[in-house]
Amino acid sequence: MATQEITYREAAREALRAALHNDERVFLMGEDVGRYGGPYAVSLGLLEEFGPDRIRDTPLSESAFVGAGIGAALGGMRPIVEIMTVNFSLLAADQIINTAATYLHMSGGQFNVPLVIRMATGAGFQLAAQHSHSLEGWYAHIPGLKIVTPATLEDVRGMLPTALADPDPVLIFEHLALYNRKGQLVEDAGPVDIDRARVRRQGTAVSLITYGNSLWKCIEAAEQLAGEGIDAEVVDLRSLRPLDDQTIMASVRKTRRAVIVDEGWRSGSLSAEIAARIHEQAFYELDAPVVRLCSEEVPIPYAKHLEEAALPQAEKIVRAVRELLGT
Amino acid sequence: MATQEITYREAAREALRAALHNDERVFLMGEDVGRYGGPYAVSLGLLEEFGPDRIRDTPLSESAFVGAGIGAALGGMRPIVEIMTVNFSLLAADQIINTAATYLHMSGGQFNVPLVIRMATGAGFQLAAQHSHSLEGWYAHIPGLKIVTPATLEDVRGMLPTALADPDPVLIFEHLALYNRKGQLVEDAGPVDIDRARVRRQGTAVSLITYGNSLWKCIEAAEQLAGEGIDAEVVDLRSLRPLDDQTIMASVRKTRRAVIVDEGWRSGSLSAEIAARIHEQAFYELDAPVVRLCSEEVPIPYAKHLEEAALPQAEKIVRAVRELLGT
Amino acid sequence: MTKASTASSHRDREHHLSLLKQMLRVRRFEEKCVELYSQQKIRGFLHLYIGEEAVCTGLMQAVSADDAMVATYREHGHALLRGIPMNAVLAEMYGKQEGCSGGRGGSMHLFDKATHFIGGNAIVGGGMPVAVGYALAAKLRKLKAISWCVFGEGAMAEGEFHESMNLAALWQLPVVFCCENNYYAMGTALDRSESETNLLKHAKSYRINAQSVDGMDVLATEAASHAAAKWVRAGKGPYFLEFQTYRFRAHSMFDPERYREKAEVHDREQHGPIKRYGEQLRELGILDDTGLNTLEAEIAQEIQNAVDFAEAGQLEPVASLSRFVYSEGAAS
Amino acid sequence: MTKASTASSHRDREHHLSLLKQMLRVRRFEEKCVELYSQQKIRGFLHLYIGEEAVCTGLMQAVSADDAMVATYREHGHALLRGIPMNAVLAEMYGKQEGCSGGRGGSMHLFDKATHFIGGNAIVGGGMPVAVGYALAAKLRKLKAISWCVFGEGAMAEGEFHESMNLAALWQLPVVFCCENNYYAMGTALDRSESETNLLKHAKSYRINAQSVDGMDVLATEAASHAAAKWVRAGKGPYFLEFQTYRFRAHSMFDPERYREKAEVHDREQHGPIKRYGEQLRELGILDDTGLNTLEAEIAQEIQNAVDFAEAGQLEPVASLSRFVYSEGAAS
Ligand SMILES: Cc1ncc(C[n+]2csc(CCOP(=O)(O)OP(=O)(O)O)c2C)c(N)n1
Ligand SMILES: Cc1ncc(C[n+]2csc(CCOP(=O)(O)OP(=O)(O)O)c2C)c(N)n1
Ligand SMILES: [Mg+2]
Ligand SMILES: [Mg+2]
Repeated sequence: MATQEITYREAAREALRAALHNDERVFLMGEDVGRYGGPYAVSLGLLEEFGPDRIRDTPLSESAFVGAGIGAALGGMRPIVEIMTVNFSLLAADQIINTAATYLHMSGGQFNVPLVIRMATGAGFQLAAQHSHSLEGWYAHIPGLKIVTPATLEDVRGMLPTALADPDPVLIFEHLALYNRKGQLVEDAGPVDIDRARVRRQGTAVSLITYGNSLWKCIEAAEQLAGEGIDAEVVDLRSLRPLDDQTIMASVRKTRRAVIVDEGWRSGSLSAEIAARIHEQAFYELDAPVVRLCSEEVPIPYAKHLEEAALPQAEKIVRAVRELLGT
Repeated sequence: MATQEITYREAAREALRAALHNDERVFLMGEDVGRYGGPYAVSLGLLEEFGPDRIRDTPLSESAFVGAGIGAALGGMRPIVEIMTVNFSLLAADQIINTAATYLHMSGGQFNVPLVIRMATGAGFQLAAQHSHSLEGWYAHIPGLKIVTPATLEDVRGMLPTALADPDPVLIFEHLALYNRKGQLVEDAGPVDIDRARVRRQGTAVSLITYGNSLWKCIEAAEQLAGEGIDAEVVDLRSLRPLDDQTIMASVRKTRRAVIVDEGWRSGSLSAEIAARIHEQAFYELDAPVVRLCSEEVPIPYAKHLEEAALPQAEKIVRAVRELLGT
Repeated sequence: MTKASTASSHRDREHHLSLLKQMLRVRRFEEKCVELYSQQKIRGFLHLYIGEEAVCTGLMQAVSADDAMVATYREHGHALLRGIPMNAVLAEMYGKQEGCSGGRGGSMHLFDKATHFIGGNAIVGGGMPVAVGYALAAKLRKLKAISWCVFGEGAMAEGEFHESMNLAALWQLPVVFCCENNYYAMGTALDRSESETNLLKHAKSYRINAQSVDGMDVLATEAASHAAAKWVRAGKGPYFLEFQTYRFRAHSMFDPERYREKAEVHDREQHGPIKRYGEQLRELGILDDTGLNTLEAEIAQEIQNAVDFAEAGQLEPVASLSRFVYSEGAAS
Repeated sequence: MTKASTASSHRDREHHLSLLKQMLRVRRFEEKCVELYSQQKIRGFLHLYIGEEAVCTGLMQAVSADDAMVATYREHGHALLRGIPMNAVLAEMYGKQEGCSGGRGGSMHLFDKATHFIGGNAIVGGGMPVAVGYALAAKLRKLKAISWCVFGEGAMAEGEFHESMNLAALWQLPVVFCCENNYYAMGTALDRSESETNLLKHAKSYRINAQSVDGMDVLATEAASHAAAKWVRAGKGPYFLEFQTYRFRAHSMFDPERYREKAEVHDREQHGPIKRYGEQLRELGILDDTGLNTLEAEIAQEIQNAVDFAEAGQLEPVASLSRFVYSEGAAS
C-alpha cells in the first residue's frame, strides 16, 4: 500500500479532518482550536475547512466546556473536546470524574456519554512544574473512563475514529514530544482498536512495558541493548484503561523479567498497577521482581539538566535492564 | 492516665478546639463549618466559642476557598480548610495539585505552604456515585502533598496539631463511617507523628495492610480468623504519603504474606503501590504474591446490597486470607 | 400575587385544579418519603422540596416534550411532574431495579431517557455545563428543544455557574437557567454566600435576560416560565429566572436547622404555595372541600400504588454489580 | 492622555524620568530575552510584555514594601520593577541556581520572598484565590498590606475569577484586582471570550468598585493605581482595575499570530507607551537625546551585567534534584 511521510501532528489532524467529514455530529471544541490554529497546530486549517460551528473556540473555562461536551454528547452530537494540556484538565476534573464517568451508571444504563477528550501531556520542554504533568495513568484509576495513549502515527490517526464510535467517554493523551515525530503512514490509514497492547519489538531477555513517548525511549534502549547482545521485547500499552493483561502477561511469561517505564511519578503511578498485576498473575513465572522506571517524585523543574534527570531516559532504561540481568 | 469515652467526631472537634486555642494564626474555613455546625457536626459549637473570623463559613466555591487557604498560609496564617467531602475536592484539584503542591519547588524553596486541608471520605451510606469516592490514595500520587488518614481517636486528635506544625500542605482524610465511632481516649491526648505506620494487632500468619475505616474491618476479620487459629497482623498505614516502607516490610518479612485492604477502586489504587513496593523490597521473602482487596471498579451504587458488595468487607477479608493460606 | 383567572372557562378551571393537584402530588409524595425514610425504606440523602412546589409546577407548564431538564439532588418534584411515573421514582428510592435509574442512583439521581430528564446531580453546580452542552447540541442540530437548567442560589457562587452563563450567552444557546432561590444553601444564608444578593445583576453581567418571580405563586411561576420559553424558542439566547421561594423543611434528613429561627420558617409556611393557591381557588369557587378531597384521594391512591410497587420491586442480583460502568455490547 | 505635570519641580522631573526608565528597562530586558531565546540560552515558554510596560510601571508606584503581588506567566516586568534584581531574574531564565527561583521555575515562575512576590503562575486564573487568601491573612493579622492580583482579560472567563471576586467582596478584603486587558487570550479576542466585553460590569456585579484606565499611559496607570490603593488601604474592600493595553509581540515564542492583522499590531505600536511618554517628556523639556542616551546606556550596562551574571551562574548539582519537594529540616 502507498505510504506517505507525515508527522504525528499531521496524522492527528488527518484523524480530525476525516472524523469531521464522515460524521456531521462530530465537532471540535477547545481553547484556540480555531483562529489560533490549535496550541500545537494540530487543528491548523480546520476552521477554514469546517467553519466556526464545528471548530469552536472556547473561552478559558475548562470545567464548562468539558461539561458542555458531556451535554452535547447527551444531546446527540459526537463532540471532541480538546483540553490544551493535561495540566489544565485539573480544572475540569469534577466534570470528567463526577459527571462523564458516572452518568451511565447512575442512570442505570440510560445515559451513556459518547465524548472524546483529547489533551497534550508530558514533560521535556522545560515548561516547569505546572506544565509538565503526566497524569494519564492517574486518570486511569477512574471506572467509567477509557484512557488511550497513541504513541505511533498509526495510533494517533486510528484511535480517534474508534474513540468516536465508542459509546462511552474516551480520553486521548498525546505526548507533546510526539507532535514533530516523522514517519511513514499508509495513505488510507483508518481506525485501530483502543483496548489492546501491542508488542512493538520482539525480544526474549526482558519485557520493557511502556506507553506514549516513553515507547521511543524504550525502543532506543532496546536497540542499544541489542548491540550488547540483550534482546529486549517492547510492549506498547496503548490503552491504560482497560489494561490489556493478556498481552502483558504473554510477554512477561516469555521473558520472565519486566521493566515498566512510565513518565508518571513513581508512587501510585500506573507502573505500580502493572507491577502488581504481573505479580498477581505471573508471580511464579518471574525470575526477578518487576522493575519500575518512572519520573522522580518531584514537581518537574525548569532547568534542563534537572528536568532530564527527573524523567525516564533511554540511558537509564539500559542501565536498569543491565542491572536486572546482572550483566 | 485518666481516659474519657468519646466519639471520633468529638476527638476531631477537640483537636480543632485545641489548635484554635493554642495558636492565634489558626482558623477554620469551609462550607457550613460555622452556623450549620459543620456538615458532620465536627465543628459544632466552635463558632460560638471562637467567632466568625476564625470559624469562617464560605460560599460554595471550593477552588477559591482552598486557594484562599494557600494564600492565607503564605500570608502568615495557619489555615485549616475543610472540604465537605473528597467528592467536591475535585473542584479544587487545580489549587491542590498545581498550586499547593508546587509553590515550594517552583520558588526554589522560598514559599512553603503550611496548609491543612481536612475532608470526609469514603462510602457506606448509600450516597451513590457522586458522594462515595475514596480518593485519598489517588491524591497520594502527588509529590509535595502529605496525605494522612486517621482511623483511631488518638490519631484524629493527634494528627491535626502535627499537620499544623508541618511547613508543607497536609491533607487529612476522615472516613464518614468513623465519626460515630466511640472509644476511650486519654484526657490530655496530644500530637502524634504523621509519617509512620502502626501495627494495630500483632500476628504471624499474614499481614493485613490497610488504613482508614478499613482498619476496623481488618481487625474484625483478624478476630474472626483468630477463632480459626489464624493469627493475622494488622498494619494501619496512617500516612499514605509518605508511605512507611520500614514498618510495612518489617511486618511482611515476619508474616511472609500480605493482604492489602483499600477502599479505593482496585486499578491504580494505593494498594498497587504497596504491592509493588513489597515485591520490590521483599520479593524473595514472600511465600505468595501479595493479595489486594479493594472496591469493585464501579461508581458506587445507591442500592444497599450493591454498595455493600462493591466495598471491602470483613467477611471478604476473612475469605481472602483463608484462600491465601490455603485453609 | 398573580390573579387566578376569574373568567373561569371549563378549561381554565381544569387547568387551575391541575396545577393545584400537581403541587399537592409532590407535597404528599414527599411527606410519604419522610415516613418511609424513618422506616429505613429509603436511605442515603433525602432532600425535600416541601414549600417550593410552585416553582417546578409552574416551570413544567412551559416544558415541551423535546426539551431536556438538568436538575439537582432536590428533584423529586421535577421528576414527577416531568412525567416519570411515581412508581419508578419511589422504586428508585427503595433501591429496586424497577426504579427509574435501576436502583443505582437513589433520590439524588433520578434519570429518565424518555423525557430527557438528565438527573439528578449531587454536585452543586455540576449540571450547569451539561445543560449548556445539551443546548449547544440542540442549536447545532437545529432542534427547537430547550435545555432547562435547575439549581439553587447557593450554586451561583460556584465557578461553574460563571463559566456556564458566559458560554450560554456567548453562543446564544437555548437554555433557561432556573434559580430556585430558597435563601439558604444548607445553613448558609444568601447574604453570606453572595456579595451581590440581587441575583438578576449576576445574570445581566453576562448580558443574559433575566426576571425575578414570586416562587410561591404558581401562576406567576407559570407565566414567567412561558415568557422565558418564548424568548428562548425565538432564538434570542438564554434566559435566567429567579424563583424566590423557601424550603419549609431541613436541608436534608441530617440537618438540625441551627442556622434559622423556627419563627421564620413558621411565618413562611403561613404563605405556602399550596395553601395560598388553594384559598384563591376556593374564593373563585373553583375548589371546595369535595373537590379537594377527591384530589387528595386520587393522590393518596397513587402513592399507595407506588409504595406497593416499590415494596414488590426486585433487588438487582449482586452478580450484575459491574454493569453500567461501560455501555453494554461495547468493547470495554 | 494624562498630562505630565508642567510645573516640573526637580522631584517631578526625576519621577518622570524614573517612570520612563522603568518602562525602558523592562522593554530592553525583554528584547534581550528574545535574542537569548534564539540562542537557546533561555528555554521553555517565554511570554513577552512588550507594549504593556506602562501597566506594571504605573501599578508599581502604588505598591508598598509590605504588599504582596501575585502575577502570571507574563511577569518579567512586574518582577523587575518589584525589585527582584535583574541578575536573579535572568539567571532564573538560564536555569541557574543563582536565579530568583533557584532555576526551578524559569520565566513563568519568578518568585521572591523578600518582596512578597508570589509568582509567576502558569495556570490562567490560578493565582487569584491565592491573592485573595493573602489578603485574608493581612486582614486577620490587621496588617496594612495589599494583595495585588494581576491577570489577563482572558482569565476572567475562568470560574476562579468569579469565585475569587465574590470571596474578596463578601469578606471586604484588601485586594486590588489588576486586569491587564490586552484584548487577546492567545488567539482568542475579547469578544469571543466574554459575552459582556465591558469588563467593569463584571466587577460591579460583585459590588466591587472598578475603574478602567488607558493602560498605554503610564501617568494614568499610576494615578489609577494610587486611587485603588488608597481605597483598599482605607478598608473599603477590594478594587478592580482594568488596564486597556496591547501586546505587540506574539503570545509566546511559539505563536505565529494568525488571529490578528499585522496592520492592527502596527497601528497600536505607533501609540506605544514608551514612545508616547518619551515624546511627551521631550515636549516638556524633561527629556532630550543626551538624557535618553544616558538612560539607555545605564540599562544596557545593567543588562550586560545580568547576562554576565547568568552566564557565570552554576547549575545545581543533579544530586539535589529532590530538594524543595518538602521543606528542609521538616519530617518528610
Ligand atoms: C460542589 C459541592 N459542594 C458542596 C456540596 C454539599 N451541598 C449539597 S447541597 C448544598 C447546598 C446547596 O444550596 P443551593 O444551591 O442553594 O440549593 P438548595 O439545597 O438550597 O436547593 C451543599 C453545600 C455539594 N453537593 N457539592
Ligand atoms: C487554565 C489554563 N488554561 C489554558 C492555559 C494556556 N494559556 C496560557 S496563557 C493563555 C491566554 C491567557 O490570556 P489572558 O488571560 O488574556 O492573558 P495574556 O496572556 O493575554 O496576558 C492560555 C489560554 C493555561 N496556562 N491555563
Ligand atoms: Mg438554596
Ligand atoms: Mg489577554
